[in-house]
Amino acid sequence: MKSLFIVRKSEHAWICRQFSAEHPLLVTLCNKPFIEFLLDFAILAGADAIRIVSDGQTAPIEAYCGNGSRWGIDISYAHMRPEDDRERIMEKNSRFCSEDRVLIIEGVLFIEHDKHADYRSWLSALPEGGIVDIGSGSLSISGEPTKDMAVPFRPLISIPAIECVNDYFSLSAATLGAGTRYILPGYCNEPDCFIGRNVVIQKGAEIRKPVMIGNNVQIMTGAVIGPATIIGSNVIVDRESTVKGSILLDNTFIGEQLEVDRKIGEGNRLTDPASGATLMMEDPHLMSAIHQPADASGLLRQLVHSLAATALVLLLALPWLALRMLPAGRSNRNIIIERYPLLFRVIRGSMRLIGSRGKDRKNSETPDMHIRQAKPSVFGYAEAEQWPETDSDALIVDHYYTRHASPLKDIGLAIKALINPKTF
Amino acid sequence: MLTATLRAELANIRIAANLARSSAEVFANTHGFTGNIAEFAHAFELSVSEAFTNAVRYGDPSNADAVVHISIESGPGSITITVKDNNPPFDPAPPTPEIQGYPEGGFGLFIIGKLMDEVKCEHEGGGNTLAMTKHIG
Amino acid sequence: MEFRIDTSTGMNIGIAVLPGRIDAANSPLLQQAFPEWLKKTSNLVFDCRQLDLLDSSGLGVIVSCLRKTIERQGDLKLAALSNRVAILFELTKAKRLFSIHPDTGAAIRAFSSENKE
Amino acid sequence: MNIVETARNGATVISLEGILNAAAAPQLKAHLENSDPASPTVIDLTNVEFIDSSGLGALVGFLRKKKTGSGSLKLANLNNRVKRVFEITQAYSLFDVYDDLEAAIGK
Repeated sequence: MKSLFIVRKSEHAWICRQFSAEHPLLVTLCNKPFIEFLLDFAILAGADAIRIVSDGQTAPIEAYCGNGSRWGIDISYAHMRPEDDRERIMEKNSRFCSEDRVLIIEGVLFIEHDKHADYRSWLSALPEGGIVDIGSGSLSISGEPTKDMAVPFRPLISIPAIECVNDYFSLSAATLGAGTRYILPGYCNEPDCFIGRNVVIQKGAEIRKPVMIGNNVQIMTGAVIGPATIIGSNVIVDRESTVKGSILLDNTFIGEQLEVDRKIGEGNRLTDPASGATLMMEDPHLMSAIHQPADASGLLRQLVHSLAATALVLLLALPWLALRMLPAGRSNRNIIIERYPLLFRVIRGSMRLIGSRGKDRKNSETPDMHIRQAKPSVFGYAEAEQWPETDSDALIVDHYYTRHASPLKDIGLAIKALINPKTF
Repeated sequence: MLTATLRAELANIRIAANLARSSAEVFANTHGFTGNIAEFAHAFELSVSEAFTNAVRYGDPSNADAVVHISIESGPGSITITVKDNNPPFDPAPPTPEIQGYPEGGFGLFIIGKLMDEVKCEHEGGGNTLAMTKHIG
Repeated sequence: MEFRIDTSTGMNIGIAVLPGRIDAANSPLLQQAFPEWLKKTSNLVFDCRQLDLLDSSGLGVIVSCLRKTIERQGDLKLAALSNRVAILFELTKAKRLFSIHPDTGAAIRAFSSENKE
Repeated sequence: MNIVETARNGATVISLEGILNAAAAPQLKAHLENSDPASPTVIDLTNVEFIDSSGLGALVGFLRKKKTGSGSLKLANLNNRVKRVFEITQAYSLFDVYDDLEAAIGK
């Protein structure tokens, strides 16, 4: 059997507004992207090839699911127009759909299934046509039944609608509660307790089942997690905070001594699923505005950098030329000679002498405006401080100085950089 | 570093694009790239094709000696392909083309921006330099 | 910040209507005004129907107002919290400190019924 | 770039083969100029090795001409590389894309 997933942008619009995931089908339900639940069901139903058809971007799903080899099936992707109906979509994908039974999953819906049930024989005996239609989505089958026998039993299947954030919330909670029915991520040493990799639970913290915790999570002293709580990856729950009956999606920080009860957290946004109200948590440790140095200090800093660079240009003009002439000299070139041409840019003002080396510039998504706006520089702060050269350490030092930059500090660092034996 | 200088004419777009693709393939194969190599190479093939097309299209048609310089530079974790022409400066940040209006062009830089991790555009010495970088790992 | 005294229940109940946002910029104003109000009465209601944005400094001031009223054997009740502000009170456990009412009328009635007991 | 045009079931089938870039776009444009704007047309992209924005521009221009001439244009058999360009530019929202030539031509 084959399966066709029809994904319409308009039906998922509210999910995109609510969650920051790259694609609505990648929003996690119980720490597992939504699409995986649909894939699991289609596979249990006997599908060996799945095509995802959308009137929007498919690249994010493709990046996640690939060609389906992870599940041992074939996944392909196709596009449609927003106005296409099911018949038109079948026609456009007729090579995929022809001569076979096709299970069609359309719209936003979750299929409550059981990984132990036999959907295969049930579905192969079902007549052609719709199985369930719940408004926000539907399940149907095309092609003649492959066998005529009566179904020995009707496996457990029910399809709750997902039309608002509260539906999503209660569905997540129900899925966690019925953990043994689904394939869920994480180590499962005991029922109702799923814990991922690299999870730190500090002394005095308490975990109450049922609970699911993702990867790279820190739970600080005195924090209480659960019951009925789902925590995504890269989450910190700071000391003496309580999180119960809640969902914390990836990259969430919960500050000290807070009580999160029946909420959805994502980043610094907290949503109350019952009312739909949201609150931005602007924690003083993470989110407070960073003091912007005044313009006068910026000019002064520019002057410091330009003067120092001019001095270096004059000082090093001869050795640089000498080394350029002699090929033999190239092997033992040192940092300052290598970067000599860059000094002119400092004088022109398009670079700084000391600053962030900008190794992280490729990641333009960084929320730190100051790092992004900082000018590139000839020497990194880490180099000036003779910090160990590992990339991640150097990055931290660079971040620190970009934030705490001042003319006085620059002078100090310029001197440090110049007396650094590695420079010369 | 590998450099090539090609006459700025339509027939050379393919040559430049092929050069970019094969270089990216070799780079990916030799630097432990774990993703889809064909896709990685296609990104460069397409980007260089777009960049070269721009260089030809916005060049002076009366100048038969106009050339485009291509240089390919690879580091341990990244490969950069630079396309340099002698044309008047262009706007490095064009507006995103509105597909519903059926535009027939203007997608070049937009596509490059989508495919590359880093795009650097400079006007120096009476020409445009477009440096396109992808990182691996 | 508007402040008035309500005597409809035979008690002097001070009602203050809080502005749309209380943050680090204007929370000192509330802190300065509050002792004046407290001289007139120690039974107070903060009407929060306009209040949409409250940060931790604003919350701190409201909690300190409560502490001052309790020192004078009075009470500070909150009325008409928006969903968003209610979440903040719940999150910080400040909800447990205050008696919270759906509107100012209910808060005033609560004062008089407490008085009878 | 090879362009082969055949008539099947009252539809015009244009099969493209090879590289569809700025060098080939004028040839394709000129060919499409001469086609009847009112007749249903299917462009078969099976053998397109490479397409860039110039090639896509030629297709979009043809589509616009079809829309004004109330004819239909369908695309068939997009391979992964072509699909990728359509995805980046969101050109998929303009075209009717079929995975099978026969289905695109219709019975």
